[in-house]
Amino acid sequence: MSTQQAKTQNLTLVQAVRDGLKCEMERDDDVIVLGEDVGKNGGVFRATEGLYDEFGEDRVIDTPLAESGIVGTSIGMAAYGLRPVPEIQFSGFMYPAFDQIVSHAARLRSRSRGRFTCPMVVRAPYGGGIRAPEHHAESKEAIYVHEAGLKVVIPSTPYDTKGLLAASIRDPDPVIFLEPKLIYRAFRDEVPEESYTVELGEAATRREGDDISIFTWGAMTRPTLEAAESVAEDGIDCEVIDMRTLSPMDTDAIIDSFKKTGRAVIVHEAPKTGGLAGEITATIQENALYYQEAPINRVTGFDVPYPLYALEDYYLPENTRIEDAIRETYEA
Amino acid sequence: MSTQQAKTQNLTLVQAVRDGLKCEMERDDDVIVLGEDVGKNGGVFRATEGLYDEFGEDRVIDTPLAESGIVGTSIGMAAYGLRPVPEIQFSGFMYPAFDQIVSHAARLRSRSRGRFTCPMVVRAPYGGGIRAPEHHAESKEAIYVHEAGLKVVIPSTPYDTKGLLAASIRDPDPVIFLEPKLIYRAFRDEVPEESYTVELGEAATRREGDDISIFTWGAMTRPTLEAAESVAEDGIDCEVIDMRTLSPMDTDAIIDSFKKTGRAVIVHEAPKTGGLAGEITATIQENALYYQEAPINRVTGFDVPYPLYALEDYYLPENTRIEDAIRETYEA
Amino acid sequence: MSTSGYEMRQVLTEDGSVVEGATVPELDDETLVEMYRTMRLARHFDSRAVSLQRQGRMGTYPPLSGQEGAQVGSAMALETDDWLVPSYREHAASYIRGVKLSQTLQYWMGDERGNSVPGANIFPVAVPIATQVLHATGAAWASKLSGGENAFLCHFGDGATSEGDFHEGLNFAGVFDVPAVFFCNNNQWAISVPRERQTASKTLAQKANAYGFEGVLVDGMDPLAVYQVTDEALEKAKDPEAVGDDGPGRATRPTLIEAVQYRFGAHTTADDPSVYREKDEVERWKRKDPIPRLETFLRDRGILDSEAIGSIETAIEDEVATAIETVESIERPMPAEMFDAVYAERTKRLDEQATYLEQLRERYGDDELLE
Amino acid sequence: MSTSGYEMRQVLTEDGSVVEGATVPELDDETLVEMYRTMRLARHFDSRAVSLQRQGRMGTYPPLSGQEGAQVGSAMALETDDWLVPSYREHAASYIRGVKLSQTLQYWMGDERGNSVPGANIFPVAVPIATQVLHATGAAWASKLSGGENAFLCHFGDGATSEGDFHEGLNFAGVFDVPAVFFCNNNQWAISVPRERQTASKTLAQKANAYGFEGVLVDGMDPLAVYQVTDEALEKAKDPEAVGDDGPGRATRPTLIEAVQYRFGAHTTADDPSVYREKDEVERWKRKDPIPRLETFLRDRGILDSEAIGSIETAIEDEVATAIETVESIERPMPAEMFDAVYAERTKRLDEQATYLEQLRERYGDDELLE
Ligand SMILES: Cc1ncc(C[n+]2csc(CCOP(=O)(O)OP(=O)(O)O)c2C)c(N)n1
Ligand SMILES: Cc1ncc(C[n+]2csc(CCOP(=O)(O)OP(=O)(O)O)c2C)c(N)n1
Ligand SMILES: [Mg+2]
Ligand SMILES: [Mg+2]
Repeated sequence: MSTQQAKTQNLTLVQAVRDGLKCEMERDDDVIVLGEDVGKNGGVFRATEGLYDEFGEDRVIDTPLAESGIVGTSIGMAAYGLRPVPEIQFSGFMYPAFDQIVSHAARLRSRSRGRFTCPMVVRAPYGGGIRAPEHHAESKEAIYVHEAGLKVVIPSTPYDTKGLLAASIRDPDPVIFLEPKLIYRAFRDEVPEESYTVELGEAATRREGDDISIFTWGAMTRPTLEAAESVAEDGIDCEVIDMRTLSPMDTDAIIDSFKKTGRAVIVHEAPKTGGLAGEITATIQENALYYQEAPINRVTGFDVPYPLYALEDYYLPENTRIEDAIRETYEA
Repeated sequence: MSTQQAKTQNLTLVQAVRDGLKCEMERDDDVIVLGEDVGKNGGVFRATEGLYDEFGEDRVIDTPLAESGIVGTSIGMAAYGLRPVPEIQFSGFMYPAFDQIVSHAARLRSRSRGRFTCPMVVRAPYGGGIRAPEHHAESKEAIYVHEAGLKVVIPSTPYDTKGLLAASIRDPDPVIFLEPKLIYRAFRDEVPEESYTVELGEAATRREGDDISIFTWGAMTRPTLEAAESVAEDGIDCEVIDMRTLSPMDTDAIIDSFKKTGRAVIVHEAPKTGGLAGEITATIQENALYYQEAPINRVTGFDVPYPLYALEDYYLPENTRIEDAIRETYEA
Repeated sequence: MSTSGYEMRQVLTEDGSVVEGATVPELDDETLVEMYRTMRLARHFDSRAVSLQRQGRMGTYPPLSGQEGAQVGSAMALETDDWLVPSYREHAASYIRGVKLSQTLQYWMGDERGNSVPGANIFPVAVPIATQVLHATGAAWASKLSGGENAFLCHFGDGATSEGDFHEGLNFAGVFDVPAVFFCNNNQWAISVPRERQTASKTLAQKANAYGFEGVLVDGMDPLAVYQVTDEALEKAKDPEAVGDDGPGRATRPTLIEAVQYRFGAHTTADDPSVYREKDEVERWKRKDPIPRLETFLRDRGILDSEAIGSIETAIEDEVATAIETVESIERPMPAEMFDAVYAERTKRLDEQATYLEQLRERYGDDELLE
Repeated sequence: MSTSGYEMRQVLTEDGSVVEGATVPELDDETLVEMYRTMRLARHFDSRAVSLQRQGRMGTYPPLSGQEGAQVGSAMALETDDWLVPSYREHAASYIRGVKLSQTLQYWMGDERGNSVPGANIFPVAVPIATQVLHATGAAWASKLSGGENAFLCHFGDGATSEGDFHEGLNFAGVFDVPAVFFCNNNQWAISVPRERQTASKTLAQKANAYGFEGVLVDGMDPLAVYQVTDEALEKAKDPEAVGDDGPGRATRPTLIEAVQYRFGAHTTADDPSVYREKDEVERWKRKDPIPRLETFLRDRGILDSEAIGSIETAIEDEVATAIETVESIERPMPAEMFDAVYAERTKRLDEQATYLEQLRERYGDDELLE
């Protein structure tokens, strides 16, 4: 922010998405938004509301129903010099575009040794908890993190959302930007009116503590903080780190915190097996094994297809499960 | 095997694939093979050679060039009672079928609470080292392992190949069967002529040892064993475990071996970040942290798009890198 | 029997009289009344389902009103051994195939058990657009390879025609002559995206040309015409003789049907169509409403009178009310189901996870665990 | 100028005389000779590349012989600002766009630097079939949105038309009127799968009908006809006036061209076509060889004589020999490149990995490290 008195608005996370898009579109004519229902309808979550009227149908484009088409044409646009921000309606519908994402977006720079690049941001709401139909609740950040050439960002506050989205749009490389739709409207933040960036690749310490490090992101940040407060009553002092960018991952933040506490819990809503908790665990023990005092605890979704909503509350990690894991790790 | 005197043939790994398909097709009329160039041409690696002549064009089917089409129609076939074995020409071309694999194959049972199932085996050659063009060298087993509802199998010997393939085909659930093409023709095994199964979910100890456990699979098994022999000369006694099935993973084998050695190296050719070495590390330290004597070492591909062949030898883990890691872990 | 070109097939005018020169399909009175009854049932079910959602008794629900003619007309053309591969909006077609209304409700109440209908020849609802086209092709192919003589009717929307899977599914069907009928419910909108923006081709039916088989355009709000073209297409999918003009080696042929219609309501209960379409447009299409059209036809033929209609009305209200009662009395699924439905047998890890969850439930109780 | 229906466009007969009623495109002698020279160069390059592979001096290589007419005819129709979005077999077309032969060799020798041609209006080679169709549509769209007036020519094979991305790319192009020309090199085979098994439609050109724009069928072994139809299509992609018969709002239009041709050799050097196709078939198609056809035409017109042809021959042999020398004298890429090409800036982890690899190289030496 350029001034101390920067004007702010009180925004929800999804409003911050919209505001971030708007500011970047004002700043740079090359930024365009495209996807299913992003135009007149303003997006099924209203994340692009008003942009169609403000920027016109050449910059806010309703596309045919075809995700590979949306991402593949965006790659062509990006290679040709625009900065497309395609929206995929739900992250569970990114799969038809998976080939374009991993075979092309992630590799264009490498394939052409830098002659062509892919400054594209694929936005998609992700995660569960809103009683939606099947495939509307996935959290598959791990598969994008495993793909070199992509960056992966997941904000957890309105302020970060706007700043991380701006940084992603200005980034010269492709970014998968996953928005925790469970907290799209859960709370508000003071968000500057002017544009600003929150740097990619930097985790945020949401709570400082000495006893246990908890690494989390997205919609899991809130129940994690609640659990941390709850165990604080029993004298367990948690440090809660919101990773924010999953790729590149802020390994320094992980290691530094762990060296301080010697104990860790990792919380994510994706299924356990093959989830990023494994990556974080490996990172810790490669770099800080000799500080470790207890097994690292993974609090995650179960290894099942995300259930329809009658069972989803059992699937999702929440305060109680997180608290339980913290205590177990503290006592171990 | 039913008898002690079972007749055997001396087969390469790719011949064992072919033999496995043939035996299962003879055993069960519902087994059919389909894919690009699998028919008259016998597959680009000859994995289906002769099957077209033997079983006819209704059971060995050349399809149009469309991977989502191949897998998606196979899912429909499987749901209707057949046991399709689609081939994807290279695992790098599975991405267009990714949606069908994760949104449908993996979920059909769950979505219909068991009324429909998907007994399908998607075969694909995977991995690097054969100086092939781009996208012919991927190893992305981790993304399938992260998907509940799929099983993931990677054989490393001709004997296992035939037995694991048979077990996969007879399995009531979808299996991703990745064949290490680098060793398709690297060596031969005695393979029984008759059909047999090697159970899914069971790792194989390829070398027993007390000092360090090495977990690996596929084409990495051979350089790992070589490295183990090489360090044995200096008195380092490695246990080499070939995981064979990555999902479900044989966690008992991992934990038991680690409890014995207290040290581990994990070797895979997939990129490090988000690769399965993380999962294995997390599994170890959740279950056997108090046995651990040194940081667990990951010997993996680098976090780069798989390079064209002028650089691929730098990308791939090989004896020297593995040996280096073993010594480091031993000395830590 | 051939349906050449892309003229719109119609049997009933908007007023319910028979179009000049059109042949009325040979259906007995009972069947015609059942057609009418099912459309009415579907319309009533739909409005009750929307209220359930508004009252918080059900999750997001995709209404079908306006589309009864296409669903009922097409599904009634199926024979016992044929199969339906539905999209997510096919509540009326599913009902005809044997899915109870209570099961449809159960599914949209977030319970997978509603999607499991043993004995009914219907695939489960799957939400990803157009993906089921490949399953229909594959299942039809499997049936053909196994010597079956049934056909597969696959429903999807106008938006679905833009997806790669639509293309691949129809292409495979054309190459392998699978006994499938691809039925496009062109309801003019894919959420907020109008048909003209979905593709630049004049009709969706003409896309069949790309796959070497026939495309048929039909008034999707005319249940008799829909029945007729579906019946013909199923015939061609099953019987080489019905195909007629094709060369040797070409046995049966698939067909693409475009049923032109309109969704009167919102895309789903989460959608507000007033943002993207004009009231006028809705009114214009309401004049084509399939229910009064068939009603007029049946009254004109003396098959139905006001009294009969009155008792149909009472009966369907009862049927829907009972379905709601039934579904609301079903006990919620147990968490264990989640772990049991992944593989034929639980893996060790799933067992551990299920045990862990049970321990948590015991330790904290469901209330605390789920807040 | 309109190319209605699906009759095959031809300018030259198989014997190299002008087809009755055909208009020869207005090309000056120099351009015609360049067309001939480039085809000869491509043919010679091809055979040398295949030998390099056999000798172990190059990896897998996809030969083009038989397809020179389509590649050269189409690429020569491009204007300076136009772009080419090639498939992996377009060595001749790429050459015309400014990719040096040595760069093409470098790429197939496993070095990404061969794929980076600053200044040349060409996209990099990408191997996954049909995926580049979407990039062509997207880039053309970007150009249009940015007020550009150039067009994009995208090459792909007959097999590619079966992929979902082909469908989605052409559909987007039709909806948004992007300045693209989709050029299908129908060489009758997708590895071992014959054209008839790829799709049941009579022609590939007619698939354009599904996207609301024109499809054109051309003899792909007739470089003049290919030049002509590509030129017309590029015109329609750039100039609304050339489109003529379309309604208001429809500015320029894309086109799908099906260039009927044959691959004389193997799919790649890893393929053995004798397993799946008859020698006879190859011989039949060899009669349509584009090189002698154009040669006859040029001789008949007095533009070329044996002497001129002789010096062309010598010059192209030299050019290819020099290219091979050049590429074989380029030093191998450094491992560091692998880490530098992932993102604009190396991440910390990539830095660590690069350092680790350098340390290993120092400790053990490349020979031991790579065995
Ligand atoms: C692959 C995929 N992408 C996006 C969605 C989200 N979505 C659900 S319905 C719908 C519109 C479907 O339109 P259409 O095919 O015309 O069917 P209709 O709903 O009108 O019956 C969209 C975009 C989805 N379910 N699947
Ligand atoms: C998505 C994908 N699937 C499979 C392959 C393997 N493959 C390479 S070329 C080829 C055949 C291509 O046929 P066609 O499109 O007709 O082009 P041609 O090679 O004949 O020029 C196949 C199957 C690939 N490169 N990409
Ligand atoms: Mg629709
Ligand atoms: Mg071809």
